[in-house]
Amino acid sequence: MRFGVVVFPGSNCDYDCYYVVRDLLGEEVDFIWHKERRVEGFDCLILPGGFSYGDYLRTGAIARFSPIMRAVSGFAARGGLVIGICNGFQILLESNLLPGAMMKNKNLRFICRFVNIRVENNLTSFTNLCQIGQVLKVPIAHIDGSYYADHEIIGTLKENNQIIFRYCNEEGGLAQESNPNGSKDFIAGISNRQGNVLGLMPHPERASESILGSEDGRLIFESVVRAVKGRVK
Amino acid sequence: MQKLFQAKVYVSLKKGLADPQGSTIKEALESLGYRNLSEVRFGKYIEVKLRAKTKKGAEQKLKEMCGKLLVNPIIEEYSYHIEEEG
Amino acid sequence: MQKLFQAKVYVSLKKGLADPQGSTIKEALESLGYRNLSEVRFGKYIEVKLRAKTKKGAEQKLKEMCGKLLVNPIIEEYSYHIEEEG
Amino acid sequence: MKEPERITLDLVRAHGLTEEEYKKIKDMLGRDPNFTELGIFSVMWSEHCSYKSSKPLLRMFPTSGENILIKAGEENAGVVDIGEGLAVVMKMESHNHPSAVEPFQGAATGVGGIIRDIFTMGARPIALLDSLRFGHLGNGHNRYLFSGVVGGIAAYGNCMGIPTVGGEVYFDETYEGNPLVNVMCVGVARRDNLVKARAGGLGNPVLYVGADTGRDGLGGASFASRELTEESDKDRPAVQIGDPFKEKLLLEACLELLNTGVVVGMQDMGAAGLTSSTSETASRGNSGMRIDLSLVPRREEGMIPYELMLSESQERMLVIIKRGKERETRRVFDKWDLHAVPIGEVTDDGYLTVLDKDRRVAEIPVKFLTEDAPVYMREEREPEYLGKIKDVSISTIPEPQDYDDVLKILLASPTISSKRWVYEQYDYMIRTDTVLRPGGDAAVIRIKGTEKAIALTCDGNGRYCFLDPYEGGKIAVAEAARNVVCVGAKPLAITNCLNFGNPTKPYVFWQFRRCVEGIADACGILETPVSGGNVSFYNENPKGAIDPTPVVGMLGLIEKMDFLCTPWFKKEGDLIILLGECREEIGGSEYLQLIHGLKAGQIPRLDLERERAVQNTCLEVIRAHLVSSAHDCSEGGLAVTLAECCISNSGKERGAIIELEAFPEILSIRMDALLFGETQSRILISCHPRNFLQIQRVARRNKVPCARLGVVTGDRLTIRRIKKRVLDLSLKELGEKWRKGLSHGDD
Ligand SMILES: Nc1ncnc2c1ncn2[C@@H]1O[C@H](COP(=O)(O)OP(=O)(O)O)[C@@H](O)[C@H]1O
Ligand SMILES: [Mg+2]
Repeated sequence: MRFGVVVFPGSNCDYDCYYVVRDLLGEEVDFIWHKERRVEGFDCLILPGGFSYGDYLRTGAIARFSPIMRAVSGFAARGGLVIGICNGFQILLESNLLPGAMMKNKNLRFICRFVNIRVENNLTSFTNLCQIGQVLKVPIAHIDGSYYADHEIIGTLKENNQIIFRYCNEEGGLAQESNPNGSKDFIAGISNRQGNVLGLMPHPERASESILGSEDGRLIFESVVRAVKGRVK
Repeated sequence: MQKLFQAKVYVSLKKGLADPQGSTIKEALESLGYRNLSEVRFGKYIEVKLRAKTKKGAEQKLKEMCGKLLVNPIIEEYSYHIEEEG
Repeated sequence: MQKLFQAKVYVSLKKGLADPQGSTIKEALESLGYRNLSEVRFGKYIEVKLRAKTKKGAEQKLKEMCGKLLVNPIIEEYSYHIEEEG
Repeated sequence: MKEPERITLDLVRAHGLTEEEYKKIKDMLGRDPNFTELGIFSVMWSEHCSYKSSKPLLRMFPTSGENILIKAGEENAGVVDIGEGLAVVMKMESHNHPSAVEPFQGAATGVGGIIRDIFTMGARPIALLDSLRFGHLGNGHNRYLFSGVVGGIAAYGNCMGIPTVGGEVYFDETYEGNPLVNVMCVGVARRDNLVKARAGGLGNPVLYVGADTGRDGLGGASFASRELTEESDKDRPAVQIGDPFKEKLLLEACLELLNTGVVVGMQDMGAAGLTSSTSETASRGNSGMRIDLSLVPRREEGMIPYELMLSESQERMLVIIKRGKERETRRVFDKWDLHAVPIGEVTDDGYLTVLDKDRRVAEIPVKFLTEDAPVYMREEREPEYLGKIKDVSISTIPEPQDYDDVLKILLASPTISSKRWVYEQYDYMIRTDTVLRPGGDAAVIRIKGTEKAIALTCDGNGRYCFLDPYEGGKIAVAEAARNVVCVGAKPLAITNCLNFGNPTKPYVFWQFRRCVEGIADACGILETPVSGGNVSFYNENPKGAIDPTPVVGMLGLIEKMDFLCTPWFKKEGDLIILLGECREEIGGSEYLQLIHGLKAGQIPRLDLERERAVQNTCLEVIRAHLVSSAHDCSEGGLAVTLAECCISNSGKERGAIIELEAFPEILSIRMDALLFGETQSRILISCHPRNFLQIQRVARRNKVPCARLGVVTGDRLTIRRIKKRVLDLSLKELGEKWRKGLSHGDD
């Protein structure tokens, strides 16, 4: 199968994602420059982390207008798999491919550390190798990661099982101390209603090798591979 | 003939949303001895100089820019002030 | 008796300094088709509600706060607007 | 700004040039310089660019070695070979003064500058480290500086996608009003991809790339000129606003351009902007250069040649390409939405010729600006304070009643406590190569596609150098090397940043000389040549010069990933062993300062041969897989080191029981000196009991004392002497103190 990693000006986790797919998963992967207008031939698109356009106005606000985003939207509408990680998640929010918005972390500082997230829904193409309630150890690295949506949206997210990951403690419990950035309802990752677009703040590509402290993030990429290859069969 | 307009856009978090930056500044001011504060809110200030034929036209464009890019209506609200550059 | 004043402080980078945020936003607006922009500047907008006996007093305090905390005069300049809360 | 009509002596002085220097300029040129030329000379002959006070002494540094590919001073940064066709480029630089007035932007632009120094050479920056010094945190302004500086480094480094993997922070009143912000950047390049900052090839185009030129930091490298600026002061702030987004584009575009093979030379426009980049590349290339200022992109109207030449606007590069390759070049920069503007060409007449359209505004032989700049041997005198404070008799210092308390106070002091509050604001994991994250003795970055990793750390102790600059200089190198050894790396080379007061004060210059001698001697014996560095003078506050503060950045190589070692205790039942010996040395210690309020005494003496033996022993036993952990003994002494070994692996803390009779020195040393003295050349290791004999054998062969102190066990740190408790604290208590020293619990 073939992954595409979109490169925006200011993306800087692009190569990290590329490396995981090519070197650790052994799958095909290409970079896609943001000025491109087509995404044919890809099975899954990754919008990587970083600081698109410096995040100078709001995170993801300017990148959402990149030429490639129209193609990404079309791809998503046709059921293509899209993962937005960190800045990529923020871009998906600004593009309205996912509901809600990001606010500053509650401590107002950038936070880089390993956190625990709990798998809330394993019936997606991104989590089919996980157990419900499984705790994954994955790092975060952001300053605008406090997920916000109003009551109504949160309600629909819950109803449709769109909350995919929640911040939790090591045992999987939801405690305020283990919500690193103050996200509503401990939300660390959500999907769209159809379940083919995932946005998450933690960086699974940084937790895909034991030498880096965790391999849990790999489950997400491997789930995608399984979903795509299963579909082909 | 186009005229030059100076627009000022004030973006703040929607009322009702927690504003940690505002509260942090408030606390800092209080610790400096300013005790009579009832609220501090923190937002963005964007100055845009644009050319248009009429003030109406300029205003129209400005609102579009706010709607499309400058403001995220999920969490932010804005007001503005626009006048012809003298 | 103390009255409540609503102050608005507009902070921007001093003229002459690079304003990367402003220029990046300008370019983004231009690529969205807004070609008639001559300048975009990016700054902070701070709302402060404070109590004081007179408007003069409130203004005085506000200026102090700007000087001490809200503004770094090395790189920033500011203006403000203050009025009694109705 | 308007050009003054005449060049007066006042104007010359306002440019920081002396009368003699001005006369020299006139003699060299055979005429009076014009205003633009005066500006050009003033920045190129400034301390910052010419190293006029430090050059003669810096020659003492050993700069060559088997791993050195490009020596210090030859290019923007030295280059170290790490095998397999790969080279490491590293450099450290200060941004102290800008950070003092605008901590966030000052620190941010400091990061931007040092990153450019690295990718200028064709290397991809892979790591940043920051060495910081502030006054005490009790003072609100110092807290503002501290959080602003950390925020600025985070904002710039994170946005660039370069992990900040290490550093250090000290708090001491000497830095009140003059904080130190030193940032080190490390890059990796293929050896054959390295670029030189040289202009060659008659007629080759000179391109200007990056941000527009404004009136930023005009002449920041040379002077703070009241006379000149009175009325323009407002629009001439000394601090710039960083644009990491633009720099990220520059970085990617420049590295991409290098792969096309069209680049002849490249140099960032740092201090003295266009002036230094044009004259230095021409000088190194033994060529000349002609540029036309009317082509320079600018942010403001009405800028005169003087301003364009001296501006220090950030995020700009000068690129010299092969003639005829303009189209390839434009394609790359267009892709990244950057303008690359041809502003001139390489000549062969040895002159820097500056035009403004048809008008010739400056014409100076480039060597006048570079190699022929003045050099001084400053006057030096041993400071009087040394006589007074050196001899503190230990017997007059009361021994503490309660060692539990002392350890808790030390662990909670901001200088010793956990730096998590700082490094968690830095993205230290990006690039997925940070194998050992901040919190260890040194950071370890693997090199993908090889078995190798590099280890990085920086160190320096101003208090030591204040009390004994020679020993302090030595210790800075030795401790950095020791830190790198503790993670399993062989020390290869250093870079450095020397932060001192005003060099025209004889005592400051004496301090400088002694520090440089110490560093040079240590580098010689430890075989870690100096690959580059930076000197920051004039660090003063109203009380006088800051403590002399050399900061050493060390690069180590881990040839095989499985040599990697970490500092924390791991297994119940492991033995705890000290390599090295304890002496009665509490002079200059953190303990003496914190508990007794004394900044005095003879600092620990460093025997470089012993140091080398200890490091070799440690490296050998790590590489033989005999040890479970290794941690160097530094500030706070043995007790703090033990505590750190117990608690620094958050979530996996391990207790220990120490029996002091195990020390041969126990009878001759005071308890406080034993626990908190900072004797050098000591490393605390832990190992499986079955490996102890073998470790002892290695130590004996290297003539290194090796004592078994105790065992890893339980959930307390207990220190006993003949079965009597000296110190006994739960890991929970220790951890809480240590973790909250900086964060005060706010998370
Ligand atoms: N300013 C900083 N930036 C990043 N990491 C830091 C900083 N200060 C300290 N650290 C990290 O915290 C750890 C402890 O630092 P320090 O107490 O100075 O160690 P040591 O005494 O062994 O040199 C190290 O891993 C160091 O890299
Ligand atoms: Mg240290």
